[in-house]
Amino acid sequence: MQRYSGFGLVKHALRHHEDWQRQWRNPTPKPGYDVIIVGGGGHGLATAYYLAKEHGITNVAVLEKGWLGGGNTARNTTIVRSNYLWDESAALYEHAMKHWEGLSQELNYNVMFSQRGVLNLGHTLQDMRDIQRRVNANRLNGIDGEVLDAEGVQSLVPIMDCSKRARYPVMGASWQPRAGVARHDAVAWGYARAADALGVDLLQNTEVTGFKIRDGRILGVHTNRGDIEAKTVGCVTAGNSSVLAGMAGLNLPLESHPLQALVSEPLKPVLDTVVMSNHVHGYISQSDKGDLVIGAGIDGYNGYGQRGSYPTVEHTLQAIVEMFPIFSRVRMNRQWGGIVDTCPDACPILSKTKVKGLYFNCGWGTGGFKATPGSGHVFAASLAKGEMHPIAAPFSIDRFHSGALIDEHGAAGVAH
Amino acid sequence: MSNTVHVYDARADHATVTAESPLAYSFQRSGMPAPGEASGEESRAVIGERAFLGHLILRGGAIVLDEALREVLGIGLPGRPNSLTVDADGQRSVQWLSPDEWLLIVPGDETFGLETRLRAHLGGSHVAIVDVSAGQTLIELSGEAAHEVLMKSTVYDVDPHAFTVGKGVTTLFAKTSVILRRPDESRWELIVRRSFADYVYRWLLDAGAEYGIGVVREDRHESQ
Amino acid sequence: MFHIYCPYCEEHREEEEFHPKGQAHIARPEDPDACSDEAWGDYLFFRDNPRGIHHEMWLHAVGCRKFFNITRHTVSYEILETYKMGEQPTVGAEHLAREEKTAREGKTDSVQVAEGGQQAVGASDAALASVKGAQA
Amino acid sequence: MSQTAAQPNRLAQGGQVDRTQALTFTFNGHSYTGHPGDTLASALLANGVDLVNRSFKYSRPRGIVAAGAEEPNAVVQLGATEATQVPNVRATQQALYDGLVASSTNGWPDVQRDIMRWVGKLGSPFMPPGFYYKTFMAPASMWMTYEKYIRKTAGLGRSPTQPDPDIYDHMHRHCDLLVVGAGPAGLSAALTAARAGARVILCDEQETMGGSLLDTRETLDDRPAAHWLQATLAALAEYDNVTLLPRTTAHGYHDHHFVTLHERRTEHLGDSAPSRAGHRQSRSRLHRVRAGQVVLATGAHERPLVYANNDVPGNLLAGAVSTYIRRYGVVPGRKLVLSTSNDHAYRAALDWQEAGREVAAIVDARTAPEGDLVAQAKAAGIRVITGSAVIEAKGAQRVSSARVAAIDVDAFTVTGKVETLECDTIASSGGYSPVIHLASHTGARPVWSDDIIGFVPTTVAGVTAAGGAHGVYPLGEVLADGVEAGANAVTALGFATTVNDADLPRVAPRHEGPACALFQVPHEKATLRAPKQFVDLQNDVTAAAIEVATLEGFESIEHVKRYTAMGFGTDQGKLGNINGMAVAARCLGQSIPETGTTVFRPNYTPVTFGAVVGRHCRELFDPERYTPMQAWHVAQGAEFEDVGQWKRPWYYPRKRAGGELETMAEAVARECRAVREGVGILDASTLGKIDIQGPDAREFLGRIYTNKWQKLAPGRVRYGLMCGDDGMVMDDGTTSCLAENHFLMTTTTGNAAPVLEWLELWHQTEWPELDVYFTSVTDHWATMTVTGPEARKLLTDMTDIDLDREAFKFMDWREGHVAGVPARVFRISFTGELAFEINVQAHYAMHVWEALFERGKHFDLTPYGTETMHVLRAEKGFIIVGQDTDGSVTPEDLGMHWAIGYDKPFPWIGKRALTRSDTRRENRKQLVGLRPKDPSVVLEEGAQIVFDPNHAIPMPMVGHVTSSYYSPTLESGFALAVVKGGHQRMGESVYLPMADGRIHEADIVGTQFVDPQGERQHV
Repeated sequence: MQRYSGFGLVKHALRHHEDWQRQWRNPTPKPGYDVIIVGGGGHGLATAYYLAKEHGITNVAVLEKGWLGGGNTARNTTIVRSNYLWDESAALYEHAMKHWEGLSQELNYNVMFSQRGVLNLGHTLQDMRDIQRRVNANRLNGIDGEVLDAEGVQSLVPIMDCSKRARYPVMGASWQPRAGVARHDAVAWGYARAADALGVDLLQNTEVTGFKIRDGRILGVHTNRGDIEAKTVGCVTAGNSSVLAGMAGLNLPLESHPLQALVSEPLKPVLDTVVMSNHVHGYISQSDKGDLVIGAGIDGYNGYGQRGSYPTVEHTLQAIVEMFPIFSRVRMNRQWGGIVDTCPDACPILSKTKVKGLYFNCGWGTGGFKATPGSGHVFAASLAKGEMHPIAAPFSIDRFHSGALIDEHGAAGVAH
Repeated sequence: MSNTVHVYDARADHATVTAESPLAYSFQRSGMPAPGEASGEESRAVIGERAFLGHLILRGGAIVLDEALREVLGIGLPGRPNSLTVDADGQRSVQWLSPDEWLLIVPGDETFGLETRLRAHLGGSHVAIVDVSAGQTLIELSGEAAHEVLMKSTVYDVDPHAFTVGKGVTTLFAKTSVILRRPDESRWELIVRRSFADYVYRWLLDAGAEYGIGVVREDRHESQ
Repeated sequence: MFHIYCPYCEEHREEEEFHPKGQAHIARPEDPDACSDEAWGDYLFFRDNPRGIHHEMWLHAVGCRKFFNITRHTVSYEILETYKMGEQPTVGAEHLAREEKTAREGKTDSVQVAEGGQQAVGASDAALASVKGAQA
Repeated sequence: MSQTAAQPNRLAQGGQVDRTQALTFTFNGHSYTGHPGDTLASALLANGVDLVNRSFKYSRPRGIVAAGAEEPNAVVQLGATEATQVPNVRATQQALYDGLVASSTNGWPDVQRDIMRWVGKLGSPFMPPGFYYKTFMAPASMWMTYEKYIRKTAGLGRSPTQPDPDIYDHMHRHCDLLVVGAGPAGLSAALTAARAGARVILCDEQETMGGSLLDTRETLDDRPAAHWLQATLAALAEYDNVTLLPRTTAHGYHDHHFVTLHERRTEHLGDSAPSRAGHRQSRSRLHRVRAGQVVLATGAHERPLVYANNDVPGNLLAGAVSTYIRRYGVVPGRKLVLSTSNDHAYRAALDWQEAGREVAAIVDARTAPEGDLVAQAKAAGIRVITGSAVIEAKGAQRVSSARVAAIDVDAFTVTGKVETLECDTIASSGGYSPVIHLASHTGARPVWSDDIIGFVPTTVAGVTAAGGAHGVYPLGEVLADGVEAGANAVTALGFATTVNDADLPRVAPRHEGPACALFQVPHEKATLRAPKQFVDLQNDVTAAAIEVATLEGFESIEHVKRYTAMGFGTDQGKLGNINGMAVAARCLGQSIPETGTTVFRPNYTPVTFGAVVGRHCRELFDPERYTPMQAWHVAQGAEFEDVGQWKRPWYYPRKRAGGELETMAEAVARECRAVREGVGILDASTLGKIDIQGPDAREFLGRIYTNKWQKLAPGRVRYGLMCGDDGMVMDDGTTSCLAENHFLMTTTTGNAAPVLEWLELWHQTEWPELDVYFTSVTDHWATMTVTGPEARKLLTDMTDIDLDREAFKFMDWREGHVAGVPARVFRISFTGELAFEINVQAHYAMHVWEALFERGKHFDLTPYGTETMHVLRAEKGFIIVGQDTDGSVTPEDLGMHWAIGYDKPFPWIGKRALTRSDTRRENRKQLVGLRPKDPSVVLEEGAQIVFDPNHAIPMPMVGHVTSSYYSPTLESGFALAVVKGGHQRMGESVYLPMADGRIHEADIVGTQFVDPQGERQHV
């Protein structure tokens, strides 16, 4: 792998950038692999990378029907935080957070993980109780965070209206300083390049059309480029997981919903942290390029159309202008939608299935991006060992029958 | 009257008890610009509250309710969705709200008598009649720009050619719901929930500002 | 934003008046006590999530307050029919097949679509699952 | 014509500006003049301002390129005051007004002397695409510092720092046909539909309707096109079924023909919307249009050619040159070279020459151009160089010459000797891209057409493209296409139309020769070594960058776009995307359709947040719901708590002796004591109230509540607990039996609407056979709770109801009068004290409330708010759903087995879930009371509970505090909490480690702290 550095850039500049290497190969599919990962988004690519890196399993293919990182990885608002309420999810997201710190160096790819801090605002007494509960739990779980009052919020974000004038005045917030944002595309590309360098075959434009299953055991997949064999298959296809599960005769407790986001035109730096509000329902950060990146909520209906309904965007901008009246004259450049697979308890599924050797990693709902490294890491370990990693174990499909849900609606209720 | 239901005349004697309309606080707080006052020109939109009317919700089968209503009130139940029937002197109306729900509006002091007589006619039929008079109020809207004020406020098609006289719908109004109806060529009526009335009033003043919206005062002592 | 025909109001209304309420035709088990934990979990949490024809329940929340059903395509968002509570859909799997053909011809985005015939298990079940609501 | 001296590029005549009026404006601190009818861009060009901005990445000087929405460079900061700043305004779309103040968004200390240009110049070789992914990684700790500087150099304009002085609004519109674009196609479509009687909306983004007719050289009925245009607009204005919306951009196309239009109502008048007739008007208005059919007559955007240094000021689109000359009377230079791949662009040279300026040459990539315009140019004596192109522009801050050479388009090589032509302006045209954005907003993918060398929209039911929007360019065909589109659209809606060709104006036939497909122009040097050839001017994306991206394995066009940032600017790639795809296709050795297609998402052009928000801001952001006693609470100086949309009095601080207000703790302590020792009153009107009637009402209640309802007699009240079918508590409240078939249910304030919907859901979908009706009466009844040991005494003389404790027992209700008003009075208690809940029609609430206070003077009747209510109920162990529960708590977890009808015949909602393995699990978190060892401690709500405070992090947590207060009655802090296996742990100690390092210790106790036998409420 060609190593990236400032010095390398100078060398390439002198050669007119004529000899840059491919960041990943474009291989032809082999007849079989040790492990097949279905889905070339951030989670799938991370899984492949950790399989090769940590478990020495390099005979791995990632099958992607379109282009790498083209699903929700390319469509989210890039927030990274780990201040989840319940022990199980806190462990999972903090595991991811630890990988985020140092990820650029590990991958030799600058994923621009910017630890600028995330504020979750509280506007009611109950919001503040929930915030205290969550931050107290975070602290005892070893996750950074503090509870701020309105003044504390105001001093962090001077441009926000924290006055009593607001319809729902800001009463305080939870503040996680280690949280922040990252460059979404770079995460996919960085994992892709590193996985490729370790020998993983990244097969783009390769669409899984069915599974080869015999006697309850996975043997491989059918694709538009022919059959490919593997005794271990991990499906990491976000919004399309139900469709894929259906091909294996499985049913998942998922609904795929549109999740919308939008950006303003690029502005000079004006907002230095990430601000999220469940109550007035909007969240906002400013990208390095200067766009205000704004997330809306999910639409209530099922949809695979990568678009949602206009009122959702309207409500979001109402919330943003309520919090930031100075943005009224700023202009909205572009909006888009992703397809998020939501679970009834707002927590993901990392699970074995009734089909031996077939695993699913899905149900991340609105919060998958931030988990990318952790999800890939524990999923890779689970595929490698044939047993779910202890951090992944509570996220089994079984919980929907036993009733042992991990109800994170409080922590994940707003899309992010 | 069936004793299986608690039929209760909770209307007080307005001669001895001070009644406050749902918009009383709003008039005091946000003011009541008289028509023509704001812009110096004639108001192109005018609103006014018609307070203390009797509002009854009727639930049940259309056929039995229609029969009873014809007997008791002399007007039939509108059977078509989104339609409104008004009696000859314009004081009593009944509006379709859903396949088994109608809104009856009558002069306030007729409310209990009407409910009693309806129940008597309906006998043992499975119906519900609920007095919601104090839970909502009626705002009249008129003027040449009335439908423009509505276009700013509701997603429903209020083009006077599309929203013809005799139509009535439940729909969104800004961020609340209203019952919107057109009893005659010159007027629209908005029926709003009491707790949202202040919001609707402030919205109307704001949305109507460019038409020089004015508010007409109702005779507060007339209780009908 | 959808334009939805309310079968009770008998006219099209804006989506903002409605709330989606998930998959249609979910019947509560007659005898819950006789249900296994698995059956009860299925009833509570497991829903069809088809990429294609979906039967779903909506509420005309700001309107007649009636629940009713919609058959809708989850990619094109086209509403194929609306029908009252207690009625059965008339549009189902054959539309799915037709729409998928359209999708393969590039009219919708390229996210993968279940194709029949190639796999050991799968697409036909998925197609069936998407109209299972009709039997419930 | 005194202005012309000051405006060196303004022609003495021609165009549609009003030269009799001068408008003064300021750009980058310099004062200029222009005229009504100008855009900021045309006025800048008239004044000879070449340099309008610095580019984003390389800080290169940039000038105006286009005349419309596709402009990438002339993006300016607008606004004379801080509050009226608007970032990133396209000068080509901003009408000039007197006093306009604008400045470049980049460049320090100014756009001329910009310091960053040195960084750009020296650094650009080291800034290939994605360079930031490859560096700034060491040392890791420095990234946040690097990022700070990266952010500073990025961005365009700046946000205002003060709130917007303007207002915005919405109009909801409905029509049969929406026509987007009022050029020849849109006008004829609208006219056709209007004649058929359809409701038509015609919108156009420009200051003036007319589209290409505003600057065309062609005639209609042998007269200048303006005549037909004015007549047609006048005719349309006559129809009352037509709405004309100029200055209105259709920016978003949503499902089922819902289209959003942004009307700029006052942006041509000033920074801030002027008031009119004494009232404010909205600065802009967003029209939310539901259309039956849509005709997209959005025209086409010209594509520039991609050649070296094509970004130096003085490089313009050919069509823009014509527009500036013919529409604004401005020639943006002295000497022109035109580089083209098609006939149509020739008009720029003809217009230029007719304006009296010199045309150095027309350079045509085709070897044998042959259309009428070509002949005209030759006849006019203009030199036409065929088979060639401008391969490079020369000049620093303005074009000084063009390097022209013969090229082989297919081989992508320069084949001839380079000739340098002196000039100050290079106009280029690489053909036209239909404006298909709106057609693909709902997911339809455009398809490539070799015939028109561009993408055309695919068919979407109900949407018809007309004219240039689908590649029909000759004027006569465009007009006919519009008529057909309009007729087809309204016919589909059932209107009868008569299409009569005689209606169409006569257009002189014109022969146009075929265009050639040229995107990137070859250079003598290979792309990676040639001077920069810009594809996306706003994001500084070059052909070389695209080539590098493909070298690095970015092969999907989506990857190329993302890696290079092509098309991510505020122009969203209107000029560059097709050229970029062509460059990528060339590098990958494939065709454009093989390389991919391009989809668009809203918005077509950016839209002000304020306009999207409309009136839903400030005081109207969200409804405030008031009880009938709101005026009284405000007058008493109550502090309010937001509960859902309701404003509820939180507490009533009184003035202390010194005149200062009580603290919240003081006020709450006083209010608590009043209730426990005297009498207090609460406005409980916000509680949800549902009237339930029908012979099956009782059966229904039994199914929906966990407890039993069969034996509740008229006159009696019962507490009920409601679960979801997952067994988790979702609401609670009392329900009264008003008569055998008649009940009044109460719900929590926040759940009033959800509970009513819940009842309807089960009734409508599962149990339609039950005869029962539900009606919300929340707003009809005002509720006031009079509670405390003195409550009976206070009420005795005010009511005709027998208040005797035997005649009117706890959990009874009675009908009668209070203060002369018919009332239902309920003997229920949420405080644990003697309590009467009085319900009267809301009209009389203030009458009764004030009467109670009049009478209450003798008892020091104390109003109390929600905080005191919470303390008092917690002292009694009464839960608040949503505070003591969180969706994961069963009735059993709450210790409320007494409210569970395990043996009810119907399997009620929630029952089955209580026997799932996880709900049967021991060690579930269960509701208990906590008494801090130190009575002065009030535990933090949300504090986590542990058994072993010395355990290492992560420390196992066993529960948390749900409610915690100081009790003036107990003179101690106390709390409700959930603790694992808590019901079996009475008397055990738990620990609460806090953020400040303190560890509180508390005992697990029962949940009833005051009057555990419940005697006080029975007195």
